[in-house]
Amino acid sequence: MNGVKISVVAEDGKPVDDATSGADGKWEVPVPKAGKYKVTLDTSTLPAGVALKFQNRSTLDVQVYDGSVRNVLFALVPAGAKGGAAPADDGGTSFWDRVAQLTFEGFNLGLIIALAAMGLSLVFGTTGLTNFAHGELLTFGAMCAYFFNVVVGVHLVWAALISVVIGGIFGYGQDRFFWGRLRRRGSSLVAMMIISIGLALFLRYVFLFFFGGEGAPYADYNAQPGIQVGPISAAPKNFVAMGIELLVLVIVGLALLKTRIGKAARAVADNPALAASSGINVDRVIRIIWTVGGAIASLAGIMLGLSQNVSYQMGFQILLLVFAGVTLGGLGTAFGALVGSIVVGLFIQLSTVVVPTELKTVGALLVLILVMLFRPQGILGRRERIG
Amino acid sequence: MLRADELYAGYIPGVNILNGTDLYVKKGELIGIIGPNGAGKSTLLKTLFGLVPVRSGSVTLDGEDITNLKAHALVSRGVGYVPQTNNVFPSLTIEENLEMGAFQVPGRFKERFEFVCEIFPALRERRKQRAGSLSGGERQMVAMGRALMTEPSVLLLDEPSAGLSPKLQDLVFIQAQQINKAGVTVIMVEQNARRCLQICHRGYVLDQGRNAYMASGRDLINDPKVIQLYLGTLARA
Amino acid sequence: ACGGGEDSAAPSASAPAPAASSAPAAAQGDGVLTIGTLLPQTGSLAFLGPPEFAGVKLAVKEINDAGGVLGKPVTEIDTDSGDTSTNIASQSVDKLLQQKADVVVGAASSSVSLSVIDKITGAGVVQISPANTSDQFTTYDDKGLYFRTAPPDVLQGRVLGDLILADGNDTVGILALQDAYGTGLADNVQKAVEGGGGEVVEKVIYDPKAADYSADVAKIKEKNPKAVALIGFDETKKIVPELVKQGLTAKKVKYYFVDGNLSNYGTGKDGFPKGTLDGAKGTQPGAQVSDDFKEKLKSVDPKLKDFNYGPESYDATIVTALAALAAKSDVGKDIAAKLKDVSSGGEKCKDFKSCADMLAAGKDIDYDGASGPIEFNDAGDPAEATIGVYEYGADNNNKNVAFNTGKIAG
Amino acid sequence: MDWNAILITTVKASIGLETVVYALAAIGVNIQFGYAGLLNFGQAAFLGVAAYGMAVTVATFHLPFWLGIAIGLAATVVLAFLLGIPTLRLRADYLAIVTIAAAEIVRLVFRSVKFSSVFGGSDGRQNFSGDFFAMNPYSPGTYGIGPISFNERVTWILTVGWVLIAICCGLVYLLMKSPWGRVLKAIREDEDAVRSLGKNVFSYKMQALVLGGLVGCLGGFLFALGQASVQPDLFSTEFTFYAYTIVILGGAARVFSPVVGAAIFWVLLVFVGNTLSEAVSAGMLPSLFTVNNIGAVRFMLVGLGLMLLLIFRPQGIFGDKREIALDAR
Amino acid sequence: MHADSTTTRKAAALAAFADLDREPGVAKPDPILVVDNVVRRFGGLTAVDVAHLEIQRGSITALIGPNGAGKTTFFNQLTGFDSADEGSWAFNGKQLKGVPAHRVARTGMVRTFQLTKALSKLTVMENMRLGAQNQRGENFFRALVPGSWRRQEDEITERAEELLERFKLNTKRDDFAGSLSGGQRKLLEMARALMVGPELVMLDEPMAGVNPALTQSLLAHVKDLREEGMTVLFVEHDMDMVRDISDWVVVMAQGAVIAEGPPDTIMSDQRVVDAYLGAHHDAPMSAEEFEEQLQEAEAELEAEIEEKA
Ligand SMILES: Nc1ncnc2c1ncn2[C@@H]1O[C@H](COP(=O)(O)OP(=O)(O)OP(=O)(O)O)[C@@H](O)[C@H]1O
Ligand SMILES: Nc1ncnc2c1ncn2[C@@H]1O[C@H](COP(=O)(O)OP(=O)(O)OP(=O)(O)O)[C@@H](O)[C@H]1O
Ligand SMILES: [Mg+2]
Ligand SMILES: [Mg+2]
Repeated sequence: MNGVKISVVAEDGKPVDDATSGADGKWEVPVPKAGKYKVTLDTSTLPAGVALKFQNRSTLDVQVYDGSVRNVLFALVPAGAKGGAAPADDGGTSFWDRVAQLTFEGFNLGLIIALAAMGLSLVFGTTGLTNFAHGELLTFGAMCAYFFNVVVGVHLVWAALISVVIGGIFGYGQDRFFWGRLRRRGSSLVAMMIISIGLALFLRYVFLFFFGGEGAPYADYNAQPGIQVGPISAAPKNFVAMGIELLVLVIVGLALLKTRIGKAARAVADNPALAASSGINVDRVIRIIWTVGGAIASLAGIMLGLSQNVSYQMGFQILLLVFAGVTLGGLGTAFGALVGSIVVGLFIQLSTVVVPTELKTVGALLVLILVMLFRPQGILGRRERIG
Repeated sequence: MLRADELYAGYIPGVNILNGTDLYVKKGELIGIIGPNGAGKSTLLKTLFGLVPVRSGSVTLDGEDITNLKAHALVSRGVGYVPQTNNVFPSLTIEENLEMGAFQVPGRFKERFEFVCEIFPALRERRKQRAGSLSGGERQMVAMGRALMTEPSVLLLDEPSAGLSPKLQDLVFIQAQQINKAGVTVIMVEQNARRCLQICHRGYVLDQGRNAYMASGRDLINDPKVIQLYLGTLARA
Repeated sequence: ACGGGEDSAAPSASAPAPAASSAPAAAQGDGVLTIGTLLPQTGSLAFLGPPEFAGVKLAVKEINDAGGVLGKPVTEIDTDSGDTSTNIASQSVDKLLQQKADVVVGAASSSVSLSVIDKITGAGVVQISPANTSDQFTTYDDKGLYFRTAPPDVLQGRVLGDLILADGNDTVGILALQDAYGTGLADNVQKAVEGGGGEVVEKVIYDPKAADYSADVAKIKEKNPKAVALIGFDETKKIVPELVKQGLTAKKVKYYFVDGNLSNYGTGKDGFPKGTLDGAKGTQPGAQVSDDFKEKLKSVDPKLKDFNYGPESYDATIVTALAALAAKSDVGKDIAAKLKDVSSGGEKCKDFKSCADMLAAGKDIDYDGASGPIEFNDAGDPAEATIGVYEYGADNNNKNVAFNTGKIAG
Repeated sequence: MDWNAILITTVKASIGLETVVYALAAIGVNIQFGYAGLLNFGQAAFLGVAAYGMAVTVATFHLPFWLGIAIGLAATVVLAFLLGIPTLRLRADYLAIVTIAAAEIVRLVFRSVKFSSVFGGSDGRQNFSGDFFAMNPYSPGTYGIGPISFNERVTWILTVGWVLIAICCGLVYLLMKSPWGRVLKAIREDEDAVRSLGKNVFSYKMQALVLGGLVGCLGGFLFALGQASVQPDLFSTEFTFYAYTIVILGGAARVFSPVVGAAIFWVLLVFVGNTLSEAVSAGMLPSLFTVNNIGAVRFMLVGLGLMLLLIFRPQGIFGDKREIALDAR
Repeated sequence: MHADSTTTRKAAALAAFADLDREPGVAKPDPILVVDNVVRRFGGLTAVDVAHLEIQRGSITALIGPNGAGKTTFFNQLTGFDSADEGSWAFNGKQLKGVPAHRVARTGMVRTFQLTKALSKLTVMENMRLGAQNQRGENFFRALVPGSWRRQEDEITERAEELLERFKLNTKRDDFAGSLSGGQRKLLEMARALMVGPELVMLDEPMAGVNPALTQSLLAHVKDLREEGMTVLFVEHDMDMVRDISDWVVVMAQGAVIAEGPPDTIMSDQRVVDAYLGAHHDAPMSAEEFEEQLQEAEAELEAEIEEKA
């Protein structure tokens, strides 16, 4: 913008100098020393059809420091679109667009939480174990996939498949060589819960040891450009991931409700001794559940890694939300984990409409407490009979 | 067919509940076990069924040693068991509870389900209700029904008639005898001692983890000592 | 077992305690300069640990190669600062004090430093942090024993804000980490931008432990700024993809980075796709880290990839060793008293050996380090700092484009 | 290897500030969980509100120290009521999660930039411990036996801490032997049965929650005063986890278990950490272990240690094996 | 035996019942508990629907009915463990609807549970002591001063010892309640309820699973309770027991009260026989009778199976 007049006045009111912008719209005023200066743009010298974007700011107080150049900017817009904050012109989104986006993100996050919650709820459901090391199962899966994907160099899809299998084996192994042994020794559930805290600590730092403290993305699909679907912009990987998550959740949920082994799992959850008396091989059922739980956790970890990053604290950081999801849905119900987690996901994202984003977790957790106030047994849970 | 020799077993380390209990059952027999509360009757059944570890002594089934075998392994050998307490899966529906009973023979579920519902029609009406919300008696029916889902060759019943209405109590005893007639060996613990002793071939009286008496059911009913100590005189003789 | 503390609390008459700052025996000079590190091995800043440890290690090695301090080799004791969620730092300090550390290099996190500053300075030990940028320390009552080699956020914020304006961005969105570092820097950037005629249309403070950042980005997107300043650490690796996903690519908005996340992301297996950061800019305090120096750090820790705060740690160690030389003592208070002297006003020197030689020759020295001019003011903060401006290319790696040295006060 | 330093720091850790703080927190947990069966996983929040209540009063509003203490106590009680009213009706496992959530809410609010003018954001608050140390009866110097000695500040805070622990232990001992404690223990077993006997279960649970919170809150004060600074992340869920670990380590529902558990916990942490770092600097470990990852190894070992302790002594140090046998599934 | 000593109260109770109508909901001369229109539904199922019921003070009333008739649910409503959908009830003239369970117990109406609730990790003795009311030591502040509650505790212990002796649990005094057998738990539960010192004690199947000999001696105890002025309402399926001790019998079926009357009358009531007792309730049977009955049943079954086929 050429020929616009700018004047600079020192703090004590002494004019320093004037300047006129050059062809590129730039100007420069040397000042004698550090201090405060007033910079004024003479609006009358602005060419026709151009106005200040922030009209009331034709004069700026500028602090200039020793030895450095200070840039001052007068933002200009075509006259007519005067005043106020920037209107939603190019690419900016309206409030409702943001709500739509947040709703989508809520489902996106909710489904990942749900997947993690399903694994947790399976194990909790059958053995009663509140497994605080579940987050580390997620991390394990994500790191396995990272290893195959980034270190070995297999495509992520195959790496994920392999890791889900390994996650299953890991789950199996945990029960076979660890939890199963403890169960047989008659460890109490509380003791096992604390042991799981120890295990979580152990595993988390094993991951730190081998993986390091920094997060890292997978080699494929990282920073995939978003596509616009209606008001929502999302990366294609999000849609695929959500599809897979929903599919797995529904399959596992139905399996738990309908298949023989699923019913057996619930039976074991209710009363292991009676289950054994019915001819159910309790140890085997639990082992299957651990295997499936481990595999699902692995998948959840990979999905989390895909949408976020792989890091040694990833599972631990999401664990509280996973617990919140399971609880909100109703402990031990097949689809409770799904429903609860999605509610958690939605509230995390949508609460940012009213609260600062740094407090978004607070929004979701408050909802958990409120729901518990009115439905102490969770959304899908059932009340126990007394007497 | 099933025999236990010199059984010692218990829950808390160092405290034996069973102190050298002996028991044998011939094929096709119906055995009743009675005794005061806390005598160890339930413990005996649990021990036979592998739910309480045997400390010394042995349990054999058809001559084979089954001491400390896992419960589900016994089920596949044709042993069935109805526990005294906690005998249903509360979060499963009635139908699913029964399905669990037929866990090892899923193919025969339909047929057996019909059979059980014949006996306890109340169950058919409520098949979709969760067992956890059932009344005490209804639970007992489910528990009994669950054990009848398989066709066991030995059936261990722990107070099957407790909590049932008189009408259903009768039914249970009739069923027990009928099952027994069909060739199933039945061992039954009962507090409804008279009824139990009336139908059983032989009865054991257990006291403090030891067999105090063993005789035919009819002899026990009329044994004045047994009457005084265990049966009481309440029911009109 | 209750109440062991009070019955064993019989005064065990110790060295006559100085009245003002009661330095217990632990820190009294034993002739060996002992440098303790309190740097993150675990916790949320664990990824910053390796370069910092390497910096100290390298410095100690060079000092000892040059003959040590007071005729004895310098010893180094490494401890973990963790983060504030475990109370590791406090235990680590106990250990350092027990082992008669004279100087504690650390912590990386301002919050952790605040939690132990009383303990360290109370024991008469010098605390010198390579990475604390919070304004709080400037005014903290630290008995004159707290120093830092990283400049407070003010200068960088000023330079970054200026840079954003200079690039013609009148609307700016800020995504800042919720801690002393992030919010402090964000405030300073905002001040600079708004003071210069731009507008910060949205300032989103995010929780570093959040499950994801989509809502945070959506909030920025709603306001459609021309530039986005990303102020934080490792989370940036998650935020950039989120920006890309929601359509705020580097082509549409201009990204600005800060020292915490100005890494070479690359296009490799765990980097971003080519061009993701093309044209993005960033600032980082400190003179350009020469490849030579990077190589030296790598010789200490071959696995290093990033070098954040490595030079600052190095300088912190060297400058305290010089101060000890100048004070001819390894007592914390004496070192602290000399730190300002050796860092300013005198003949410039750039490495330990030459500085030490000059000191031995009785000259007044002014140490200029790997991270910049190193000059302490009375508050123990750097009085002057260099801020480098960097620009990313299509390969997602950054190159220096300018340096901006300035006084912090003013 | 400087074994001397390792041993001294370890012994000091066993009676040091952290042990005191964790012991108090754990005594509170023991009342709530060990005796009353309330799986309150929000204990950290009680310490947090107490510490912040005091710190904010003194540092932000420049009010007197004792008022700060009063406000801290009041805040704890208020939190207990706020937390208790919606959650005490819940089943144990629900309660656990909801209280974690509540504690996280408290921490996140303390941490938030929005309220930083009051709570100080992630840096928290400093400059409030002056009055406390002004009361210090010890003159400057070090106190202790031989190398196990502390300076006058630490000695003062430890004295207060251990006196408080002794008082709390005495309180718990008296209470749990009384009919009041009996009702609490009964509630742990079966609320409905207790209700049918005419006891106001909710009220007792609330009393336990408040009492446990208040004991924990003393820990919060000491923590803040001892460090002369409060920070939100000190009061994260991990803190509560460790408090539970300590209770179980010692044996739930035993008077002294939290104290012994806390000492074991910190001895383990410090001993392992210091031994490892000494070993690394002495070059005694394979080159795989460096300063950068030795911190991780330390927590690995601590995790492992906790697991092993509980695996081989599931009832804890003072626990009764017979009780464990009762609730095995 | 005991029977003789219990005559006075029993006579009084019987006299009170003598000329009442034998119909559901009949008014009693001195009701301790009056129930009106209590309804509880679970989804589509109406578990309880009692139009009007009165319980005579100082009597032993039995509540019988087929499984699932709603007896336990009815107890739950009355004692505040579950909230009724509709209706009202008054105990000693005091409206109790909506009153929480512990208050109900304090007014003097105490119940036991059908599925026992032993407090596993408390000893048997502690279980008993817990039952006592108005304990000074149960107040937080007084608990801190042992002197203030010691004496009372000793009295309570003494009372508990007596009851335990009665219930043959004295040998288990210091064992954990969790280690009791099924029947022993029933006994403990009942003894504990009596520690409360209630006016009306509501026993849900107290004798299921209890050894017959012991049942008999406990019956004597229950009768003593009546002598002490207590009112007893109990659910039971053991007809011998019902016949032996109850003064009045209320029959429920499908949630509603279908009949009321003295034991003998009720047991010959055809509706009750059909719904509840079955054809062969009159024990004992001789072996021959049993055989007969068996064959009958078998024949019935076969017939049915044939029908199906
Ligand atoms: N889980 C357990 N742990 C410890 N001890 C137990 C346990 N179960 C039962 N006992 C003890 O074992 C003894 C026998 O119990 P058991 O259940 O076998 O008695 P029972 O003969 O079946 O009595 P009932 O007729 O009352 O059912 C009892 O004294 C009881 O105290
Ligand atoms: N929470 C519940 N949800 C659904 N149905 C219930 C619930 N509680 C009870 N019922 C049903 O209500 C009916 C009445 O149950 P209740 O337990 O009162 O019977 P009852 O008379 O005590 O039987 P029993 O003699 O077998 O103990 C039963 O059919 C039962 O299945
Ligand atoms: Mg039994
Ligand atoms: Mg009932």
